[in-house]
Amino acid sequence: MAKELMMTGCRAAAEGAKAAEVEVICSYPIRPYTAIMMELAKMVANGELNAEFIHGEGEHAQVSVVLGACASGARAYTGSSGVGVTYAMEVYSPMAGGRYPAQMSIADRTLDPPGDFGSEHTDAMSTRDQGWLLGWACSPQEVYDNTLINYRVGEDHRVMLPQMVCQDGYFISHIPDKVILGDQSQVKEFLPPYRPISPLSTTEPVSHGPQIRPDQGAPMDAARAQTFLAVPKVIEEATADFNRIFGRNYDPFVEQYKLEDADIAFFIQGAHSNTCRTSVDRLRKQGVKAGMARLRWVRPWPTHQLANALGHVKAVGVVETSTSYGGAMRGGNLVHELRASLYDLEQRPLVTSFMAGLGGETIWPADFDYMAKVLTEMVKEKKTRNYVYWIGM
Amino acid sequence: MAKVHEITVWTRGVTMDKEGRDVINIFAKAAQMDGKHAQAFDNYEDLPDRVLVTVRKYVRLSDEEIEHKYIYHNENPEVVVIVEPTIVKGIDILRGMKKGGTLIINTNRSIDDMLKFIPNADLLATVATVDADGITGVRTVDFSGSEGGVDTSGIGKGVAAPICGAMARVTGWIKKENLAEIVGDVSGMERGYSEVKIKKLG
Amino acid sequence: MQAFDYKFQQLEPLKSFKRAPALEVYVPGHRTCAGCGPALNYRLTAKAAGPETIFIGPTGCMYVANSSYLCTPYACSWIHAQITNGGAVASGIEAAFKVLARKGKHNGSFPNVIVMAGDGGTVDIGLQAMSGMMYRNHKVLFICYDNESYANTGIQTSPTTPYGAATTFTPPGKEIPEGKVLFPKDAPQLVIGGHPAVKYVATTTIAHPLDLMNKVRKALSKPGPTFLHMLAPCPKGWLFDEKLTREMAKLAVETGMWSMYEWEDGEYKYTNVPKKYKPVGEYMKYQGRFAHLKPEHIAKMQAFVDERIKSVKEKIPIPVPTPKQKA
Amino acid sequence: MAKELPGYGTINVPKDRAVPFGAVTPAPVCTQDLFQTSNWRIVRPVKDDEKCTRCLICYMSCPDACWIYQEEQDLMEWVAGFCKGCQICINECPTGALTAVAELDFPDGVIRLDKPF
Repeated sequence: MAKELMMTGCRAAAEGAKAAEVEVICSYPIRPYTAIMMELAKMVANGELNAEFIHGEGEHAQVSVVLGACASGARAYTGSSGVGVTYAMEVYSPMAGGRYPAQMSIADRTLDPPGDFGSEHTDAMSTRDQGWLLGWACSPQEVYDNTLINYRVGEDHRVMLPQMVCQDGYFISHIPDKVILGDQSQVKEFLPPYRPISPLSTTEPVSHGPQIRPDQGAPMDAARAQTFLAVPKVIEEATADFNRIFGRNYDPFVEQYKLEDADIAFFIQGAHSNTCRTSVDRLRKQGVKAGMARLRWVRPWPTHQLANALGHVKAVGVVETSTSYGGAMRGGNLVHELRASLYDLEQRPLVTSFMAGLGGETIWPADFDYMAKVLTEMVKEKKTRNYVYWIGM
Repeated sequence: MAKVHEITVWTRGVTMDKEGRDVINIFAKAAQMDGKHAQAFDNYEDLPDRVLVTVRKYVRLSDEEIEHKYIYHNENPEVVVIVEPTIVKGIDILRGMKKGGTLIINTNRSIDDMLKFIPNADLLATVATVDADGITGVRTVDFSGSEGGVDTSGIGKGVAAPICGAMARVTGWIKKENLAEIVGDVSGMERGYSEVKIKKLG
Repeated sequence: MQAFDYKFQQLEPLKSFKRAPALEVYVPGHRTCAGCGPALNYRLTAKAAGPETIFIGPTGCMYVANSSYLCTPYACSWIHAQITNGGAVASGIEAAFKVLARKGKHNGSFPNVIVMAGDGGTVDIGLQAMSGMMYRNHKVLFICYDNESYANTGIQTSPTTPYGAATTFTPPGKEIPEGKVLFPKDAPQLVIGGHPAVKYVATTTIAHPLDLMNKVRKALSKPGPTFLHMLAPCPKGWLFDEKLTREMAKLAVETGMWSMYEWEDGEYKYTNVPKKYKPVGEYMKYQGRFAHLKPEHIAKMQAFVDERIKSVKEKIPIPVPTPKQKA
Repeated sequence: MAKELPGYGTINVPKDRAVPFGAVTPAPVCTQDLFQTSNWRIVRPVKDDEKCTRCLICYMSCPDACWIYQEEQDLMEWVAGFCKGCQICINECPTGALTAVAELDFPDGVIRLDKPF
């Protein structure tokens, strides 16, 4: 029986991993994701989960361990935060190139210096070009759901790619919220067992990852690019199945909130979308036609879906919780890709970037009011005055 | 595009790698002294070289600025130089050569003996042999100049010197006088120049 | 946790060359140097371990030279690891087979999991992953094929490169005449000193094939992590005539540059201890990497080796003298 | 938004350039035939069956597994296709049953490998 409980995003991620019956888990402590592993450790110790729980000697080892496990045919799970995510950087590309569909659960944390436990998306965003599936949840419920959806998509033989399931540190990872846990029969119906392609084996020996010549590199890259063209369809199928089996209502790529008749829109991902949603309601009451587009997948990036969702809006404010120092708009990462996605529209919305929530700072309802004011002025003036606004600065 | 002459040098890893590298570097330097444009480089895929593996070194030579420098291979060599003669048994050394090419081998065996191992010798207009090992007997080994470094042990002190002498005589593309300013073993170079055996093929 | 029979392989010792398995698990057709010590090391190890083995190959010569252009010589399963993470990837593989066996998804005998790492992948950049694996008690054999340099990148110094060796990162010059000035790390002692889960550590060389194969088989028959340190002379990096590869390993033992021993459950057992050690110069004179050394440098090396030999002698139990019987 | 948006194009890896999925290849069986190494050789070992005692030291010394003991005929067999000519076996043979002979003295063993390794 499905049951509703109050739990944090960390517990929800662990519940998702348990529901997926992960087989090899590799841990290393770093705040704020640590509780995911604490919860899993209890489940293994209690015999609720038949898995190997390995204490990695660092994040680099964590990803390496799940690489080896996944290559051997086991469903593997790990996770990290902040500088832990970047410490493992070397192994992301072999993981994706070897087509090992393990999962990494990220609770975001600001990169050093100085040590800051607050949430910022730059940690996982900095891995976005390594060939992993990457996306953000906006609630503990969605963390649980994304854990299952990501395994289903990543392990699909049309995909076979590792996945990063991200949640904001503290806001999602540490604040309990209602989560409906699926019944194991629902999980079984949705998520088939992991079927590896040519795993390491004693009966059918294989070589994983031999050297290639430069002229063999381009076909390999092309094959991976081809895979990413196929991923959206798999995501659509998986999301539809998930909605049907678990009774949810996800848009596969972009949550569209009151966008139909919106003049201005916020483009956002992760936890702050909840404050944004209520702000949209408040702004609407004040007569401002606001809306919100919430991104669920950064990789693959839903170019067409965003163009369709936001094409009719007059001004879009990208609420960024990541940094891209010296980048084209001097803002975060999302604005570049959103602007590029809208470029080919006949009538493009005006786009600016709002640097907000950095270092884990709260984004207040009043901040959204201010952003709405900026966007409304842009609409009035019919121009983008600044590429970027630092909220509160 | 300017005409680019391609010279491919075949040698063996580690034990004769430095000598092969010397051949291309000396040849290119000598050509540059005459105002020609020349490029000399290791085959990147052959690195890191292993003891006795066949490895390739390339020279590209032109009267004008070489427009396209970023290639991995000489596709159509006009001149092929074999630093270690056994290589002819195991590799199609004339691969990509157009009719009328030149082959220069470091060996004390006869030209006809060597041709027995080259089924596509009809591509050749000229075959030459030089007994570079007999002339100097020196094979320098030095890794400092590999991977784009600079050879600390100098240049042209071993079999490369007579081989380059022979190449100057056979190709006519570089001057012996220029070689004498570059190589460490000038007399070895001059002996290579004068002792090279040349055969013109029909 | 409940005891579970993972069907670990038990490999009997080999009595002679003729009794060694005829099957080649590391087959010919690879781009290693003519006369490559590490390749011989790989071949003998694979032969001893048999086909139900999974090799983890961290980056190094035994990755790049062996698996060139999608052709590999491993007749058993093999996976590339980064030079950094051989121990960690092996941990994941071992753990996966354990859980798959418990869940009935893998029913055959448990594979021999062997990391074949170079010296850099063992005691330099790979040290952390190796140590983590050993601490966690994974049933993995970690082999260091020691060719005493980063050979694949063109012979750069590693922590096991001996004092006085010329490498492309330690070229001898006016200011630094001896080339390498540091003394090497001691890989097996690093393992023995700090890893209580490890019950078996041994050293051997490619010139002692039966010893090597039996140490591999013994290590694989242990239920936990094991470590083998194998001297694999490198004709390119050490600059000796490639036909002398085995000769170099033999001379290393005869001069005390290398000691052959087993460490099992806390006890040392030394083998091939020469009655009288040859001077280290006998070993160094064949190798171009030492050609620039002056007598004072060789003396410094001799002193270092003498010190090590002393500790070898301390670890060999003195035989209890038996009283002569009166006629 | 009347205009149609661009697509992502199609990617077709030419058949002759295709690489295996995830760079996973099947393991070789007896030899890696795609990688013959006989062309590394300058000399080859020639054996004298009279002097050979079948001690198997050559077999245990070869990095390239180029000596095989044929039990039925009680003979050592040399693997010409892969011997790199390192001469370890010649150097190690305790009875002098092996000698090095220049490869160019033999008319056989000519190969024309497509990719020079």
